[in-house]
Amino acid sequence: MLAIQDLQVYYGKVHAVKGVSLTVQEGEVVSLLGSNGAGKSSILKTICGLTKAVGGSISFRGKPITNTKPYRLVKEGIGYVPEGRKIYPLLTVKENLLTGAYHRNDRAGISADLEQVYEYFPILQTKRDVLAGNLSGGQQQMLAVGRALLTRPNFLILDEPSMGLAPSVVAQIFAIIKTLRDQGMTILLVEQNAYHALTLANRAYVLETGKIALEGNAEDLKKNHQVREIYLGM
Amino acid sequence: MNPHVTILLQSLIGGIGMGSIYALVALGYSMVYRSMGLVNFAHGNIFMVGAYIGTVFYVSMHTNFVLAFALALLLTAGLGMIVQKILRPLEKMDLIYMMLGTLGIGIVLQNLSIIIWGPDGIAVPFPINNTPWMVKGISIAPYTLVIVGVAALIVIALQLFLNRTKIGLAMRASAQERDMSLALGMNVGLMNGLTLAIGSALAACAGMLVGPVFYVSPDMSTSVGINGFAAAILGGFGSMPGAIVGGLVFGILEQLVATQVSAWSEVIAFVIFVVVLIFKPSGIVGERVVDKL
Amino acid sequence: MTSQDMTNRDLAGQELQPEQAPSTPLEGFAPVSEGSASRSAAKRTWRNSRWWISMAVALFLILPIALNNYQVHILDLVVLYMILAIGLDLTMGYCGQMNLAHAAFYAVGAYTSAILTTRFHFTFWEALPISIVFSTACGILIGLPSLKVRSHYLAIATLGLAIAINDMLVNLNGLTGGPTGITGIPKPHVFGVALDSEYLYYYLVLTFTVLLFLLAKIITTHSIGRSFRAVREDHIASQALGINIAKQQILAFALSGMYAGVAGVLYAHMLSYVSPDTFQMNEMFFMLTIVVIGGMGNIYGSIAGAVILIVAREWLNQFQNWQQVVYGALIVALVVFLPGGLVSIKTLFQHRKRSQLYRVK
Amino acid sequence: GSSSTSSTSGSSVASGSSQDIKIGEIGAMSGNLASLGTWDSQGLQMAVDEVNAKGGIHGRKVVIEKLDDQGNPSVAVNDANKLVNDKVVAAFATPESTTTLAILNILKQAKIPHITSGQDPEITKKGSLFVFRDTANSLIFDKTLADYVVGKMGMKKIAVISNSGAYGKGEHDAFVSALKAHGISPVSDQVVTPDAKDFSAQLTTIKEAHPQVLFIGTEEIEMGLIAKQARALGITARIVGGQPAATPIYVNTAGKAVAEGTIFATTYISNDANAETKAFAAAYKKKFGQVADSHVAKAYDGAKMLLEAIDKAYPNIDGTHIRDELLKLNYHGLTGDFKFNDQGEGMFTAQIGTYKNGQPEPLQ
Amino acid sequence: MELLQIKQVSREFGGLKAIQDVSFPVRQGSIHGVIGPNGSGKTTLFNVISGYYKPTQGEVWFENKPIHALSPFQVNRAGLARTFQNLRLFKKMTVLENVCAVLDRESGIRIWDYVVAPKRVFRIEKETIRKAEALLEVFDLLEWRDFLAENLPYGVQKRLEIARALATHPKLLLLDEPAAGLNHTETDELARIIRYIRDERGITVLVIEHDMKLMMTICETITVMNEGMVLTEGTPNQVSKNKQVITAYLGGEW
Ligand SMILES: Nc1ncnc2c1ncn2[C@@H]1O[C@H](COP(=O)(O)OP(=O)(O)OP(=O)(O)O)[C@@H](O)[C@H]1O
Ligand SMILES: Nc1ncnc2c1ncn2[C@@H]1O[C@H](COP(=O)(O)OP(=O)(O)OP(=O)(O)O)[C@@H](O)[C@H]1O
Ligand SMILES: [Mg+2]
Ligand SMILES: [Mg+2]
Repeated sequence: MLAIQDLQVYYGKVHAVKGVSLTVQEGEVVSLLGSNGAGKSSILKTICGLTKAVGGSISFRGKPITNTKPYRLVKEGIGYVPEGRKIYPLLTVKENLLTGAYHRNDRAGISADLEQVYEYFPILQTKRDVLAGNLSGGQQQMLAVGRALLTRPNFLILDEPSMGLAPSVVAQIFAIIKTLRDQGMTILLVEQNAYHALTLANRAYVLETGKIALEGNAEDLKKNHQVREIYLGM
Repeated sequence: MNPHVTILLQSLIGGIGMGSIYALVALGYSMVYRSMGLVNFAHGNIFMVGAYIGTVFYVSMHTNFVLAFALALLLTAGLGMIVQKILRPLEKMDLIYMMLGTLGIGIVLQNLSIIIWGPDGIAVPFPINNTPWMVKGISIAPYTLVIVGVAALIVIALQLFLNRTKIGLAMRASAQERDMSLALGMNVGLMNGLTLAIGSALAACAGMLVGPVFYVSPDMSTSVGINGFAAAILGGFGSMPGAIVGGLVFGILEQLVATQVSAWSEVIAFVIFVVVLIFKPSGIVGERVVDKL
Repeated sequence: MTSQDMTNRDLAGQELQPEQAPSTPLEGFAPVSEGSASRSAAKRTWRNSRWWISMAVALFLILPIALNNYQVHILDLVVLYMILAIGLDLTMGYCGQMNLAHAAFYAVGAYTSAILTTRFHFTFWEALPISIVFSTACGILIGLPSLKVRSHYLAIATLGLAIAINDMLVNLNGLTGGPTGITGIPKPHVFGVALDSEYLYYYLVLTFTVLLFLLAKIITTHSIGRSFRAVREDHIASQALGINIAKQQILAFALSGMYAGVAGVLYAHMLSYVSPDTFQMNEMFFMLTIVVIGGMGNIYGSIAGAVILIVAREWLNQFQNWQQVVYGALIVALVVFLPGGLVSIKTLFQHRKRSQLYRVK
Repeated sequence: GSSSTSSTSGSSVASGSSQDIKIGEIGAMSGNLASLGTWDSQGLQMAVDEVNAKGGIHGRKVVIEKLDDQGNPSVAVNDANKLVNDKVVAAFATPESTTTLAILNILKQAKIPHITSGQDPEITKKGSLFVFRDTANSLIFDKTLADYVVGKMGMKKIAVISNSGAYGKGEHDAFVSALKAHGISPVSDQVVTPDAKDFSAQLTTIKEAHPQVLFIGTEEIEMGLIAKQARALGITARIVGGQPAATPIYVNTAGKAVAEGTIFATTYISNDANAETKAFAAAYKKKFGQVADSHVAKAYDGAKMLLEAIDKAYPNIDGTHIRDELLKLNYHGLTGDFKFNDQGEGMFTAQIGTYKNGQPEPLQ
Repeated sequence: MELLQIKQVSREFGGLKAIQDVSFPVRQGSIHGVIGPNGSGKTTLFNVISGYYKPTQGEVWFENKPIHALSPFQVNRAGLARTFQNLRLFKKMTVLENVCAVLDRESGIRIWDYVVAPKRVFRIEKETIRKAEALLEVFDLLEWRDFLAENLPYGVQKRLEIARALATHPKLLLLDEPAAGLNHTETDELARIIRYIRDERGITVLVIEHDMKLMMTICETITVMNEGMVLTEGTPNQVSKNKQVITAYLGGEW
């Protein structure tokens, strides 16, 4: 579904991604691990067209999408939960959710999805008329996930979706991801909670300073002793 | 009637007249701010250009008022689009850069107008019979009602547009998190173009409407530009009802002070304005603000 | 705790990629120089800058020899506007406060001295400190709203108060001469010599400029400048770290008032004439342009901006009716294409050189 | 090469050969006061082009070095320094009181005679021997007006509204002191700002004082707006004013109906006053496509006088000689007869006029 | 001894009771944790303690003096430092400057010293830099000394924020979700830092965190909040076994 070839990303002089190649198959959950500053978020942003790829290519369902205008990608079916939530602080919770459905025109589908999100995160429903900026950190994170669900993507990119969430909610987020996976959605997941991520994922890549250091089956990686020591703490 | 009461009432009415003009201008500032985060210091100049365009059609080419009005809105909206194209690189930058960029555009517009239309200005006849009604020695100009009416209509239309339509929502969103909006499929560039087009059309609308009250000349923008901005701030920057409230309050304040100490009206009006701001730091109606850390 | 304790994260890179040389946390981004080395580098740049400053001062000292009277007058203005721009940059660029009342402080300095010397027969040197006190007080007063309002709210608050001050200059007829202002402001005497030529006056202004530049330089590179920048960067965090932001903001406005006040006094005695027309919004925006085009938050930017914009303004005179159009377009072009200001030309240039410090693979 | 002969509006660049006689000009061509500078500039251009068309002064062409002061005294001072540096023999500087006051000393020290049309009486009292006013000052206009309104028409209840700008304040002070000479003080005395657009507060106060006459001491546009709003508020008092009331801009702004009957003091009542003004207005219309008014007429007069003085001083075209010639001049111009005293005042009378059937015509 | 006492504190936002009647003490020298579901009022509580929000009811006492009426910078000067849930570094300043800006306060330099005693200014500047470098050294930040804060990797930024807070010489340090966004190794390192702060520097630490593993290992006491109120308080073990805590916060997995 997604294929990245030899991706190069720079911020000014900083070489953040140094020739990364990865693929995501239809219906698969792929997880991206790596310590801080490894370049995970940069890769995701580049897929979404928010950061420019200096070298390499990205194709989505066989179509080249390298450096496509980001606003065209939603229509291709790419949904994105960014790092740091990026909710709209001055819009109400409900308005925030509706921005996710900007490209959609099916009123019935939208309201159904809205209900679905409210069901996942009841707190969002009680707070639907509150300015999102006034939500607590974790509530904002739920909102960011909810908003991405409303884009109803067939390929979902998640950048640390569990950050700042209470353990029970983390579990819930992963349950949701699992449901989505079971419904056939393709997911690219960046997570610091490596245990959860590897449990969920089919395959995973480990990124070190802009390069892929390890890749493979999630189960295999879980057994790799370096991964265990550094990312799983065992 | 007691002369003091007459003076008070008459200046109140004058204040409402000026206030509605400030409100119209304030609406433009607020609209652009709310939907693209831009504090447009060229707004006053665009207001003047809009007034000129309309007036050239209406007075010099003898088109009818409504047509001239429509043409002014359209052409000025186009101008807004161009301005947005020029300033696009500044979108993501600090207030101060946008401020200077728009100031530069303002200077260009101001002086181009002098070159194109000359420095003398054009007097504009009222499009309706403006013989004032006298009520107990107080005179009310019918045209004031037109301005108040239009301002009210615009505020309702804008409010509906921004709060009820998808585009309106997307505009407000883009002003807050640009990248995220792009990722959600919003064409932020186009949206900003549209925003400035609407903002400029609003300016033209205000300019065209006040042409008969003022006198269309290159320097009509200065004080209205500033006072309109102050009005927008006073009401709460970015709030549509705030723009109306701010405009009226500022206009009435100015007039009431003028009855007491005429030469000092601006001094006192601005001092009161600042004092109000100190107590209501985000305006009377209030900008939507988040105070969570 | 030692540094070994905390660099475990490096192990990740090593163990996963044993073939790699031990790497710093982010190879693409690691400084080559160690702390001590970079410290001596800082020392070197300071010595360097001392050398450059001396050269620049020397240049400004001998410059008038090559210039005619008109050019010296313009040069006079250039150094005068450096004072204004530096003062504005301290509040706006360093402390991040929207200060659109700088021209008003300028006016207060100019008028105080004008009134004292023409109506009360003070000498220049007696009037100077009093004027500075007045303009500084004015800075503090107008800075008060900054404790409550920010950003564009503060911009219009200060602008409104500046307009009010200008109106007062017009309305206080008896004292200020009303709209036509005050004429016949005497030239100052230094050691009994009347500075009544542009040439002599130039050296007076230059002296003040150099002194105030040096003061600004110490302020900006030491503790107060750092607090200003902290307030600019994040006033909420600043408070949490014990910085009294109210004090810093007021201090910034006071400095703005002081610098503008000195400039105002020098201006009044240079032209022997003050009128409210000089200190209007256009003047304010001109100063703002100097600061931003020069490069905000950088006093060298203010210097460069003053030189470039004043020379440009004179040069544009040849375009006659079009001059303001060209001027406006120039501002737009500069802001759009060189948002870092003139000083960023240097860093663009330097970036090349500095990038050699980072190992880029 | 110089292009001043062929240029229509403002594009003459002073870079001619050393044979050319260079005069300077400072005025606002941009900014809020641009109209003042433009009028001055066009009047000057007319006169210079005429002289050049006839072969110049003793065969030498006259060129203008035109500088924009943006209405800012600070910039005007730069411009004046530039003119001094460029060795102009005389200057047209400036159409405005504050900028004139700012440059007075510089031109005095450089001994460059210059023509101002600022109306502040103070300008000629600052001890410069090189400043000449090409119009009457406010005191003269307003004394003439007050003499007519009070002395001739016998009006007693007079209200005054003026603005706080340099011109407005000058008008206010001059008119009020002229009234005082008649033993009258205004029944209401209101001040507005120069950029105000609504005057209901001040005008209602005036209305409550029931004046017979309303004196408006502001520039054209504001005067027109005030007149219009005064009528709308039901003020029926006779409107009177200085020079600005004599311009078409005032009539346009106020509207013909409101302007009807306005009494004004001016040096130039209308383009139709006599054969000379008719010829001038026609030539002006041809050149600039605009209707001439008192502003351009006075600039034209000022320029003519300056050129004549240069001509008479020839070949000693230096500041002192030109000044001496200006002082000797007896000039009959479009706006009246000039004879300069040694302070530089040359026009001591004004005429009274009014609008009848929308047309300006002399009273008396 | 109780360093900080929170006494029946409530805070409302337009009708919404973000925290209600919260009381608990923080013992001198302890590492005290606060946990609770999202939106249970933990950050709000921090904001009240650090002076950003005035409590609608109740009091906060620090070293037996009330501090709830003080403004944030006064609270800091009283000996409380905090970090923010969303990092708030001085982005356009270097790492060194970030720390120096904080140390400057104790230097006692006044504006007139620049004119009357520039020598002193230069000397104290040198001292300040030396102190700052010493602190950076401790936090292993010296290699980043001259980098702009915004260019640092996230983990380093977090470390810098803690270092910067310590530069104010607090007696109590409030940390709001310091481990969010860190991976396992980095979290371990953070645990070491927190212990070091308490053990070597004697600073009491009050920490909010959702990473239960971290909390279990470093905290002596944990206060659990729920819906703006204190649900329970106890040792990590007690808390993690508490039924209510499990249903409200931990979920089935714990
Ligand atoms: N906007 C930017 N400007 C400059 N450098 C940047 C920018 N964004 C990221 N970087 C740098 O690029 C590198 C990769 O960053 P990225 O955010 O992709 O890492 P990450 O793997 O997502 O880390 P984290 O776990 O902290 O989210 C880092 O060194 C970072 O400092
Ligand atoms: N300024 C405010 N205006 C309105 N509501 C607020 C404000 N600040 C906080 N709240 C509300 O108060 C509640 C508590 O928020 P708080 O940020 O304290 O939660 P938290 O415990 O820190 O949660 P998290 O673990 O998600 O960070 C939330 O429901 C939030 O929406
Ligand atoms: Mg990331
Ligand atoms: Mg929180």
